[in-house]
Amino acid sequence: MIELQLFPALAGEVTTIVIALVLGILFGTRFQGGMSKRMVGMVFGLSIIAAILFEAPIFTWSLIAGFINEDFSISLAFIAATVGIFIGMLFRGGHE
Amino acid sequence: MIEINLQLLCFMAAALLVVIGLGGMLFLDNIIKKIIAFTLLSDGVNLALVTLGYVEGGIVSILEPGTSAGAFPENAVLIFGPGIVLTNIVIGVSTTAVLVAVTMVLYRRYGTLKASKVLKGERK
Amino acid sequence: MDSKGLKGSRGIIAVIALMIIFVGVSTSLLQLNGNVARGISPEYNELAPYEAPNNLASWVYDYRGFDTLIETGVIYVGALVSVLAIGRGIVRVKGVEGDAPVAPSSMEFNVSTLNVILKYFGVPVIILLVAYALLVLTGAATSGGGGFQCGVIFSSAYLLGMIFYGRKNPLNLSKKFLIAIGGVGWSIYALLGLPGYLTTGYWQYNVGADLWTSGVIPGVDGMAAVVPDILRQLFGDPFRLLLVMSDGTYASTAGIVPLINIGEAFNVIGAICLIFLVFVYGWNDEEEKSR
Amino acid sequence: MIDAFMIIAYVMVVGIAIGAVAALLQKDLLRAAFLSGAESIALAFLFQALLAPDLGLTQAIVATVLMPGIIIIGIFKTRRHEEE
Repeated sequence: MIELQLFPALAGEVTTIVIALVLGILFGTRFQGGMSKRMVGMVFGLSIIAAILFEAPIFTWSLIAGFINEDFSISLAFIAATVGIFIGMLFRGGHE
Repeated sequence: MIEINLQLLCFMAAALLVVIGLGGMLFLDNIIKKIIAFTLLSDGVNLALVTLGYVEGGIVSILEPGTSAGAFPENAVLIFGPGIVLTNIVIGVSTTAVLVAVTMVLYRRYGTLKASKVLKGERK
Repeated sequence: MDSKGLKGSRGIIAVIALMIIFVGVSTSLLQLNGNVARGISPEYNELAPYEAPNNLASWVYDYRGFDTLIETGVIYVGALVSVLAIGRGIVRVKGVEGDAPVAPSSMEFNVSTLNVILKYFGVPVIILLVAYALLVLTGAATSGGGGFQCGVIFSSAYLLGMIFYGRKNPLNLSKKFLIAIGGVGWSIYALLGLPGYLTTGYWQYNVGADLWTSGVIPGVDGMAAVVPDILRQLFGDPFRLLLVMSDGTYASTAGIVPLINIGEAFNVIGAICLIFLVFVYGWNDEEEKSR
Repeated sequence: MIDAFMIIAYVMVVGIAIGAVAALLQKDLLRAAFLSGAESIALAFLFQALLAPDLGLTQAIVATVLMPGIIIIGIFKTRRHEEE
């Protein structure tokens, strides 16, 4: 049986999340136009649903990669990318 | 009677696509339709290349957790075809874009999409 | 050939010729059915997963790294030729001097006829598509995906925004940004070959997999790590993976393959988005300033 | 015995053939572009069935958005219907 592991945090899993966040900020600065707070909340909720749908990359079995259970996983890179896009929009001043 | 498996079927589909595309490129007059026929032909070639690597009862060539690493090399599909097709699909987009751009310029100059009129060289 | 010329006997001849071609092509393809020798493929399949679990990624970017670098140049040539063909005001060709240069009529999609729901749900869809592209990019070495796919998804998001909102595209990519991102991607991809060349003499040798962390591949005696220990302790193993298989746990590292994927994605984004920008808006500096 | 998977594959191959021929026989070029996209979706399914999921992903997106997009922009800038 495969055991879920939390530590040691493998570098390969954190790296994908960081890369998604950085690239999200890069492309988020390109978005123009304002978004209301309700819209931001809706997009964030949709992104969590989508992250459950797409699942984590399949190679690891740790919580950092998003495996909560053996049959249930969230792709944290997707959520990190969405958060990065919102941060990038804040840089541009598009958040109203 | 040959038993038809997936590989045989896909080879037939590839041959069909190649021939349809070739016929469209040769016998149709409209330039946009020639471009569509060109994409069909390249689709057929892609399909033939991917079908070459198919292994009956094989597995996807991604190592998944929980499987056996020892059985992977024998069962995984041949990867050389898909590797080339992956670049071919994306490059196909840009070649199609070039063809459409040239078509727009030809239309500005000759006012028609008919290849027969363009070849005669009648200005608008 | 005119399509009216195909009526009658010439049409029958054409159909017969196509059928002969079909028989020839299909018989030559059907001979390949089940007869392809696996050849060297099992060898690759045995070694490739320890580099990156996705076999395709390690084949395209590691074994064929230099070829793929040259092939991506084709995308750039496509973008360049599109720009030259549509915005012909830039380069004057001598033979076509008599023509007025093609005036790029900017195409504005009619926004007011769009459905209201479609118009307000466009922004979330575009944001989620961009996030999905980044997911595909980061998961490239370990599951399906890669730089090509990321670029294609991103440019489809750009086209979607262009169709929904016209000039008020929420994903506002200017010409300068596109050219810059394409150049950055190209140089990332090309310059990642340099460390491998300096240490081993082969361009685009996968430094990270072999020299940075040696001895991670079980059964294969790695050579001594060239990189000093201080660097490794500072940066760690950024792309080290743990493969949990049914017959044990292996460590593998993708090396520079994920970085090459990022460069490739930038490359494709720059080229294909540039093509769409030129197709829809033309190539005019005055329009760019007024934006 | 023919299983359900092979039946779907047959349907997809027939769909490819019909879509390709119908796309080339249309008078309306816009419809031809959409039909060629539909043909490529069936092709993406075949890629998936041939154990190449990466290609299926790429082909699906290229076929649904990018290829028809380029051709439709070309049609908007030239003319929609085929002239006689």
